[in-house]
Amino acid sequence: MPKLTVDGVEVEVPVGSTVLQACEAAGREIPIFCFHPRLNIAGSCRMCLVEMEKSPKPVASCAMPAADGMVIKTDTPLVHKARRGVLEFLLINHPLDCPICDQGGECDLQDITLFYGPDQSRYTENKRPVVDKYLGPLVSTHMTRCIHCTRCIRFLDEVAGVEELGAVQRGEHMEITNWIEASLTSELQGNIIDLCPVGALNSKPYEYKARTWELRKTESIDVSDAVGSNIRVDARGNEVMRIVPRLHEGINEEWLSDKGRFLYDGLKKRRLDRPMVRRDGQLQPADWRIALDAAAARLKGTAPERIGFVIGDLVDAETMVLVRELAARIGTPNVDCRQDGSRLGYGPRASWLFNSTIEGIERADAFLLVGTNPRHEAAVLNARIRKRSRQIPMPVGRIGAAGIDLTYEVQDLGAGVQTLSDLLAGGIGFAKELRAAQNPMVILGSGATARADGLAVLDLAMRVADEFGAISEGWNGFNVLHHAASRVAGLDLGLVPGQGGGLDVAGMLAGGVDVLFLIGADELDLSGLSPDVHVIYQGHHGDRSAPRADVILPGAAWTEKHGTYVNTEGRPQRAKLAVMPPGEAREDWKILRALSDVLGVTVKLDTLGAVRARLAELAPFLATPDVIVPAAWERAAGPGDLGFDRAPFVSPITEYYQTNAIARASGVMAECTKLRLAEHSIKATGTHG
Amino acid sequence: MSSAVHIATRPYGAMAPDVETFAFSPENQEEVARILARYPAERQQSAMLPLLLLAQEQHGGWLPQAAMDHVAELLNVAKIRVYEVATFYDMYNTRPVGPIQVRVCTTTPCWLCGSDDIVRAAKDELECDIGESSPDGRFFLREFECLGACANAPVLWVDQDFYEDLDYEKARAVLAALKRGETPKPGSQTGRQASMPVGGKTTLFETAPESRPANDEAGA
Amino acid sequence: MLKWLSFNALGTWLTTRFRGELVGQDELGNRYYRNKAVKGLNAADWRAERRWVVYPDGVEPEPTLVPPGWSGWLHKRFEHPPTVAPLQVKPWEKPALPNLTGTPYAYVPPGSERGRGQRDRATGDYEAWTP
Amino acid sequence: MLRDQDRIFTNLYGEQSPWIDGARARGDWSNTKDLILLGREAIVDGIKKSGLRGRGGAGFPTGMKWSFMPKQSEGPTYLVVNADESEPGTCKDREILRHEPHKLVEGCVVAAAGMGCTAGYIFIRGEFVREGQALERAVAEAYEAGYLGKDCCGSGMSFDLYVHRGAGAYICGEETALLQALEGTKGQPRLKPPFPAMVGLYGRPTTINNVESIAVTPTILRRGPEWFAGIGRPNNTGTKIFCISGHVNRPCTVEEQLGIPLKELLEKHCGGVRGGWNNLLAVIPGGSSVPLLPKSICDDVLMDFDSLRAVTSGLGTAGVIVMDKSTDVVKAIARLSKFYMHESCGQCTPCREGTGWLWRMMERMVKGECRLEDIDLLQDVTKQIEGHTICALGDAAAWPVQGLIRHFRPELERRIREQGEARRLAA
Repeated sequence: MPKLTVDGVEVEVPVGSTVLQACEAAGREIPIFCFHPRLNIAGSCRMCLVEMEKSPKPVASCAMPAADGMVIKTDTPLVHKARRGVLEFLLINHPLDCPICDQGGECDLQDITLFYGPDQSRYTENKRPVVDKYLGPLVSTHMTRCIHCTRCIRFLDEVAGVEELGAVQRGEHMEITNWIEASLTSELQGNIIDLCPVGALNSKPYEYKARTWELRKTESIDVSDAVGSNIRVDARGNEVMRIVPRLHEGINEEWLSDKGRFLYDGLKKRRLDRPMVRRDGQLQPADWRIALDAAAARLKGTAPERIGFVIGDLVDAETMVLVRELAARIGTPNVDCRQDGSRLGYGPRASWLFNSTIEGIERADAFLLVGTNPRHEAAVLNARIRKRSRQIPMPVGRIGAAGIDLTYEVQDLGAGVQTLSDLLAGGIGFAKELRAAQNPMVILGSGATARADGLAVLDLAMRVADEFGAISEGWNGFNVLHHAASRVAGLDLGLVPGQGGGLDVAGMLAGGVDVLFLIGADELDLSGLSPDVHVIYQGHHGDRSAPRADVILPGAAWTEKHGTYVNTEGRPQRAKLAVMPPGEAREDWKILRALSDVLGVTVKLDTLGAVRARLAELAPFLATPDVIVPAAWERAAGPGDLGFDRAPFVSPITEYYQTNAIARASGVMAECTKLRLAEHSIKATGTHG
Repeated sequence: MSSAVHIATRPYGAMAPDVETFAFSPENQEEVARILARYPAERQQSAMLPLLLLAQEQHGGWLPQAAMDHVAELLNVAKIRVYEVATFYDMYNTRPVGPIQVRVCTTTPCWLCGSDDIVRAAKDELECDIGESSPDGRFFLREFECLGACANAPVLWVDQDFYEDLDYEKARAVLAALKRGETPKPGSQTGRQASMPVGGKTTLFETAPESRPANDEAGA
Repeated sequence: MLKWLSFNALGTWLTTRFRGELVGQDELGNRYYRNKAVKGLNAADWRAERRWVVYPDGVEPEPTLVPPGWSGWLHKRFEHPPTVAPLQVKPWEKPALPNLTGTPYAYVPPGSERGRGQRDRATGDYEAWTP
Repeated sequence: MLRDQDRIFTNLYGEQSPWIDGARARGDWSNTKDLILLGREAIVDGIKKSGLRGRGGAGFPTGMKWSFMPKQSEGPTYLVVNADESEPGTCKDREILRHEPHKLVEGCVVAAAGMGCTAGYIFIRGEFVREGQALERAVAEAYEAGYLGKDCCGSGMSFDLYVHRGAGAYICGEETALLQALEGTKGQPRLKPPFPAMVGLYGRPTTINNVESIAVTPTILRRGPEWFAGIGRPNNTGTKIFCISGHVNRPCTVEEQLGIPLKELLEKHCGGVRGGWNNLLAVIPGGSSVPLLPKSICDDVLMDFDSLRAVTSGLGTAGVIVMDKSTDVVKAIARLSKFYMHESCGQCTPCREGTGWLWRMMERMVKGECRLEDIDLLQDVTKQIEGHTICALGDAAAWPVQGLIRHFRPELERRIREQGEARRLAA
């Protein structure tokens, strides 16, 4: 542990620290631009210069390794002069357009100039013009503002794994560009907006829409995937203006996937803002009383076992508690939270959790991906795997669709179940590598479990985990990667048809029920549904299911209610209300509470606190926010004689930007999809031609 | 090895057009293999600079995007890395220019010795401005930073050869010869031996007595 | 006649009565006056003379009801009243309108709730789904 | 004056064959095997004793640099020769590359023996096409003669040498930028530490030396370090190739001893300053990156590292640029500022932004289109660049301007005044 003296204060820092970290440990703030703790060191902005004894020149503290006996001074005339000088240089070619710049108010250059910079310009030459670049529909550029910190380049190279930005030309003509004027292809590109210390890279959808100081900031959780990224919802009035990530070392570090960041414009489109009831074959607006009565009438007039509940992917745990209570009171066993047809949910809790935890990825040393495309199913988590693969040389095996670039090196082992059982039998070379690993990780995606033989695949995968030493003292390397934000909470609450007779989604759709109650369930194919089935849809978007509904009960989207979401690790987290639901829409658990009254089977949960208390009763491991209660390892009971399906595993996500009702309503996401498809067709012709 | 032969092998007499696809010619393939062999197997990216030079040579003096993409593919690096390199170094041209590249050194040592005249001579002879290609598209004229032949200033660099010790007339003569498709004698245009002092050397008599000039005045 | 008794109006009435010289009357009944030519008192320049209008009885005084020609004369943009030198009207000029504030014809900015027709989109608006 | 017998580069002017026969005739490759078999310590000690200082500009003792290479190392270690000679005013390496390439190749072998390098790369600037071809031929000849490869000169040492052409960037003369270029990326200098001796080419220990530093080593070892140390002045020993350009009667490249008086250098070898010594205005003594010297200092300054440092300049690469009184000295320095602006790699802020600012201000200074205070501003900007950059290019851009202000401030003021006067008259 090197000991240094910083401004007379002696500090001890871990080996491998930089002088900058030592200064911070000593309570000294060092201004920085190019340095970012999660990226490689560039050392190019020269803002962090400090004086070091025995060095004739000031040194860049971000790049200088801390060594024993260094004497650092951060508050000398030399340092101040260096900082002023660097800032003056940065500002001579920086347009002073702060009043119209989106970064204004949260700009590093503004802040640092205020504290360390010169108060007036001595530059009388012309400023440098730079042509703006096209980086796609998400990131807008104002390249004259660029200070060449190269954070964006480094992020895309290192974290996102997509080498698409670079700095061309040299000297003062250096420009950050992608050269070919095409959109970036990363699912994490939005993060370069946050990384940019000035207003050179801005959010295109948010551009010129609001100033930062007007925004009301609400902490929330991303529901676009099951990672549970921590986000902050910035709203003005009753409008969500943007979504930015929050720091959570255990989940998303400080990144956020593009879908989570940019789908918010979907919150303003195709909204269900008033109850509707189908009359004369037409859905017509109604008031709550009429709609609830209509729903209740059908529910009451139907035998309980002919009623089915399906829960969608964006539903909060509180709502699910009410569903559970209501279904129990009505007396129907037909409740399913797995609209993709997944077979998980029976047996031990460990069989549906990401047991290693996301942070645990950084301890793993071998990966086996089964039926999953983490890049699309959980982009941020995929970045974590990439991070690990950059730390140590690491084998990654994949069973499932081959050829998809996951931004790290992957060995394609095979396509389906056969490969998995071959691996278990040791018939594949990869088995040796997996066995040699200390902390191997098996990641089972829904491409492997959302099939008829899902339970058998699960059992096989768990046997693989056991066999290859993924389960040991202090390490559980068996992981299930979900892509639906509501899934783990649903499984934890037991919202699956009991093995003793309830119908699952497929059974309900195949004519097993007369009344189908859909709670935000939009990923279903209702085309085959008999026209006699009465569909009650409760949700926030007029997406795939609403047109088929007979009664629509408008609910709240996730930004419009207080809700608990459990991520794929089994970590409960709370999203807070940021804006009010539109029109007459209401929070979902309240709708169900009201419906229970009308049905005459009152669920006596009248406050959010009561609902949450009930949630804690039903699933004690979800009681404390942000705490993962590890699930004990236990192999699920054998699935019996279910045969294997020889079909290859297919990732459930075919179009990354279109995986939920909000994203499908979003214009930004639609544009991204369009571009991606166009690119695919170009690539296709390119290779064939 | 002379530049006339060299220029004749070029595929384009005038400015090379942009192309959709690019591949190294069979004889250059061998050169590519030779270049790649110099570097460790896992460090093939090292060959980027020479390969780009070769591609530029093959394509008549400039690098279309297809050529850069081809090099990226060959070396298994991201395309943007190639674009970065191609725009960083001075000797690559990423826009169409004439195949015969005339570079005038105008840095201080050459400027002191009259490089302004050389620039003027080049403009007059090639009928184009700095940074432009000549009207017939065969020549590309540009200013270049120090070429490292300061004792023989001013210097003109055409393709592979330096033309040294120039003045306005000599520069025009060199360029006129090039325009006619001839190859002027490279090196000093005043007939001096390398960077030996004009009029005879002042050192190295004992080791090479046979080349002692007659009018030795240095000893005086 | 009694309303002339209010103090301000009395002054105007007196001035008009003793000093005023009627110049003309417009179609709405407004009557226009200027200082009587009094020897030694009148300024040499017409721009210095006083000019005023007296609105007809029983009508709410409304300055914007003064027609453009007379308005110009009152504000000394023209030397001669429109009765002497009629106002030159360009073909593209619209007829003058009085102040419509407070009337149903008053201007409403686009998007105002009082406007006729649809409200403009504002931030915070959402698009409802219709089947 | 140096005796001809003590000159190392006897074919500096290319009067004899540069190829292997000519080289052998000049004594190269005569007992290379013995030199290799001296062993690492002896070679490094010999170089240390000779007092050889790096000929690339910084003047760092070569022997000490060699001793930084780790003694034990798994895997390859590299020798990289910096033949990216682009410093304005410098043309010494060119003569070695085209007329004495075998001295360089032999030097590489000896240096590799001294540092235990397994492979070497000679990074030659792309502009030197013919020189590169000459060097490649010399390397091929050396391979053919068994001087390179698995069993160098029969000594059992394995050493491969490759020639790598650059593509036109002054910054690649900076050692870490050179490594970047050699690795196939943009030549942007790396942060130090780690130094190349620990993490260099391909992340392996690497030593980067100038062409001249390497090329003199076989002769030093052959004739004995004492011989080399006996030439020149203490701490500034040995011979050096000087390149004299600009306003002298007979510009040339010549090998001389370190510590030769500038005046003697110019008068003996270059036929004196154009128009006589009194017509001298200023001299840039060591390539463009060092501050210029006015005539008063030139009168008696000695050409070596320490003497020139004492007069706030430097020996640099020993590229002497002479300017007589007809020179527009402001314009000459402004052109250098343009050079540095053009060659800045753009990586770090002070250099990227500052060099452009300097050039623009210098251009105005040339015409006098500025205020008197701008001279102080100019000085301040150079101070803001100097010492704040990753590599030395920032310093190199700042120093010529600082030298100009230090020695020619009255000239700058005169221009500004005259321009102001002219403007007043016009108005």
